[in-house]
Amino acid sequence: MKDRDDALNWFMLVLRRDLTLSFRRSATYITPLIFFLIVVTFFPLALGPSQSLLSSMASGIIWISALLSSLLAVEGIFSEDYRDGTLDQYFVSSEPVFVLIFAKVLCHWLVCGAPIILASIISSIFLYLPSGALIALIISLLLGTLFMSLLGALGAALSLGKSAILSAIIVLPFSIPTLLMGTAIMSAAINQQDYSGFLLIMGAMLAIGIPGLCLLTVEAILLNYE
Amino acid sequence: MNRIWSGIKNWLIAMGSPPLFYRWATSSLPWLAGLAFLMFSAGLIWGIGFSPADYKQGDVYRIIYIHVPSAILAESIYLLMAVGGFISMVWRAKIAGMLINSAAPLGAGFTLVALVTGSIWGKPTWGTWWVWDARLTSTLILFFLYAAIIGLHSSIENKTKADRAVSILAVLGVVIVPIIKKSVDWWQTLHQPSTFTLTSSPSMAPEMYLPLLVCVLGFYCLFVFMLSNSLRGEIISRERDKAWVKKQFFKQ
Amino acid sequence: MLDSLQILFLMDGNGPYVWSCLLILIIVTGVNIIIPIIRLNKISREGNLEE
Amino acid sequence: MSNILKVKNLNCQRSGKVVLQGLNFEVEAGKNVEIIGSNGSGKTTILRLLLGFINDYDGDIYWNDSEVPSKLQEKDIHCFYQGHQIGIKPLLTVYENLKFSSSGFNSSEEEITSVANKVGIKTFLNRQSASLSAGQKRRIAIGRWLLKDFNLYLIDEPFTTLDDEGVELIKGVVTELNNRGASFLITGHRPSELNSKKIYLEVENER
Repeated sequence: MKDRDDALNWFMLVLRRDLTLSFRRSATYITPLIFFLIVVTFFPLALGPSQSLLSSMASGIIWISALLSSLLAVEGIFSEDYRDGTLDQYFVSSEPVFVLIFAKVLCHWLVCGAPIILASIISSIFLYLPSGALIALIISLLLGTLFMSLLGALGAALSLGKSAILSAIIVLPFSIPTLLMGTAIMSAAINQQDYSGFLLIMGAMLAIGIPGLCLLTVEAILLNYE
Repeated sequence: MNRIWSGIKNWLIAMGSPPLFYRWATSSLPWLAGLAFLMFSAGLIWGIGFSPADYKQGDVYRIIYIHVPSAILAESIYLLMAVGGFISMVWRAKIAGMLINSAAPLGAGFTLVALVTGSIWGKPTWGTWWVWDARLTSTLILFFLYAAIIGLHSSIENKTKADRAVSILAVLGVVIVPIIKKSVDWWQTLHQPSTFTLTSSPSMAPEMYLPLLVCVLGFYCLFVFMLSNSLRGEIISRERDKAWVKKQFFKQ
Repeated sequence: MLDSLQILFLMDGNGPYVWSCLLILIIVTGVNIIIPIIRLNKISREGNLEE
Repeated sequence: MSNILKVKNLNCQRSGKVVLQGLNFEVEAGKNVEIIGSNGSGKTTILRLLLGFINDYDGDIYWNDSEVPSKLQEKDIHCFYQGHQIGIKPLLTVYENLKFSSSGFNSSEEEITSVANKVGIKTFLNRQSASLSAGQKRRIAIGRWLLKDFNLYLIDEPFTTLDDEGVELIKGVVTELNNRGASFLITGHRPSELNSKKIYLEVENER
């Protein structure tokens, strides 16, 4: 039987290679940050700078911008590997491919999730978010961006080589539960209620999402091979 | 009189060719550094250390000696990049493209300083870190314009093509910046402006105004030094396999 | 001499704000000065591409 | 002689065009097989078919002398595949391209430098691969063959963009790996000097 450390070996290989590659290309983690801040700046420009109005809508605005920028960041996750043949190596190795896909998504989440959370802290200043909600924002966004990366990877695999906007349309409807959970957590935190229930639901969604979505992504990639 | 004028013209044309600029920059870098440090620290020490405290805001207004010069510099760097963009589009001068690529991070840095010092200034005076005041908002938008230029340049492999694309954006930007400022001011009045704006401080007493002038001059000298420093690096990294680089830089 | 420095530093409570602004200015300009120098050293160490 | 791979009357159609018709060949352990054909004669299809990327074909593929046809992944065969695109990341250095590959991940630094020396790219080890020529990038790919022992190497047109010196290098590497018991299945446009069984594919319209 294949020894288990082989799968772990491959997992670390994909993770470390993608991390080095992403840090070489500084654009990968700065673009979501700037996109997030621009979207957040548009709201006060459009709705007026009044503090009370902005702080009442702050959590919604931040969550929607976080979803959109993490989706935008995940567009080209497979396109480069598909083009230069490294994606074939995943299938040649007799390791379960969805583990390697999860390694790629995890690396992408580490590289793009952190700037998005930094940007959400900055925008909580811009939008006068009530101070109690900042920790809840960070925790819910940590889970939310991971789920969005998984979902976005599936969209990217389905629209490999096709237009990028297609993957957004495919994936956005599926991110509604995450959005609702996230904003529920935020409103509970703002009214000083206990939001651990919602966190558990989000955790459950992730527990199903990680294996499920990765398996579906593998199927979606295989489509491009026949 | 025209002898001086032709002297300046020749110097400008000489600056157009990278090797000559590189030699001029390398030789004059220490002088520029010394001048920049002198002016910069003189202005700041005078402004922060010795100028009298503002009767309303007390000492916190001293942040003006950092915030206003960097905001002014951020806008003039953008203007300089637009001039570089125009030159690079019309005369295809390589040095102009390099100028934009080395000035953009500096401009972004000064805009960032202006933003952060503006928000720090807001904390003691109005209690919140950020105020959607007209000047701060247009500085924030200017920061996004800088990010656009840096992002576009780093996304294109072929550097000469990247220069041309970025000069288009720079020339377009300089037209947009005044429009943005006007529309943000109009946006400010539309929404019943908060009772104060950041830097329309009342007519400043001369002993407050003079240090500010020195600070602005100091910042400009600092910028000239930083620009020639980063433009030098840009030239070497771009013309790395040219003969003159081997002779002058690698000293082979 | 010492207490005038004390006053300068404290600035009746607003000192930290002013000095943090100065700190940010020095950090950002310092980074913008050092990056080209590092880049130049890297290139001179790598030598030209021929060999 | 045990066959690591046996293919019996393989037929495959891709988007209406008959690509392979009645193909039979075996690959013995430690021996090489070369499939020669012009563009579109189905060379790459054969490799992708063996790897299980393509499943709608008729005919049988037997691995390791087993009587029952099966997929490559089900058999305990260490297989190395190198397609048209050799998967060199321009942003990574030469060393990282060797290290982060299916064969080089858990090999030590000395092994990687000695392999790099053998294929002649030792001087570029910590330079970014973007600044290398196509031939030098091919040498990185050849270096990857040596980093770990595989039973079967499936290489798609290894000789493109290689000068004579590169061809000599491949001959040396292949013979060395043959001695270690590895076998090669190589595709190409023209027969090469490798000691290998040559199989010629005709393009469908020439028949």
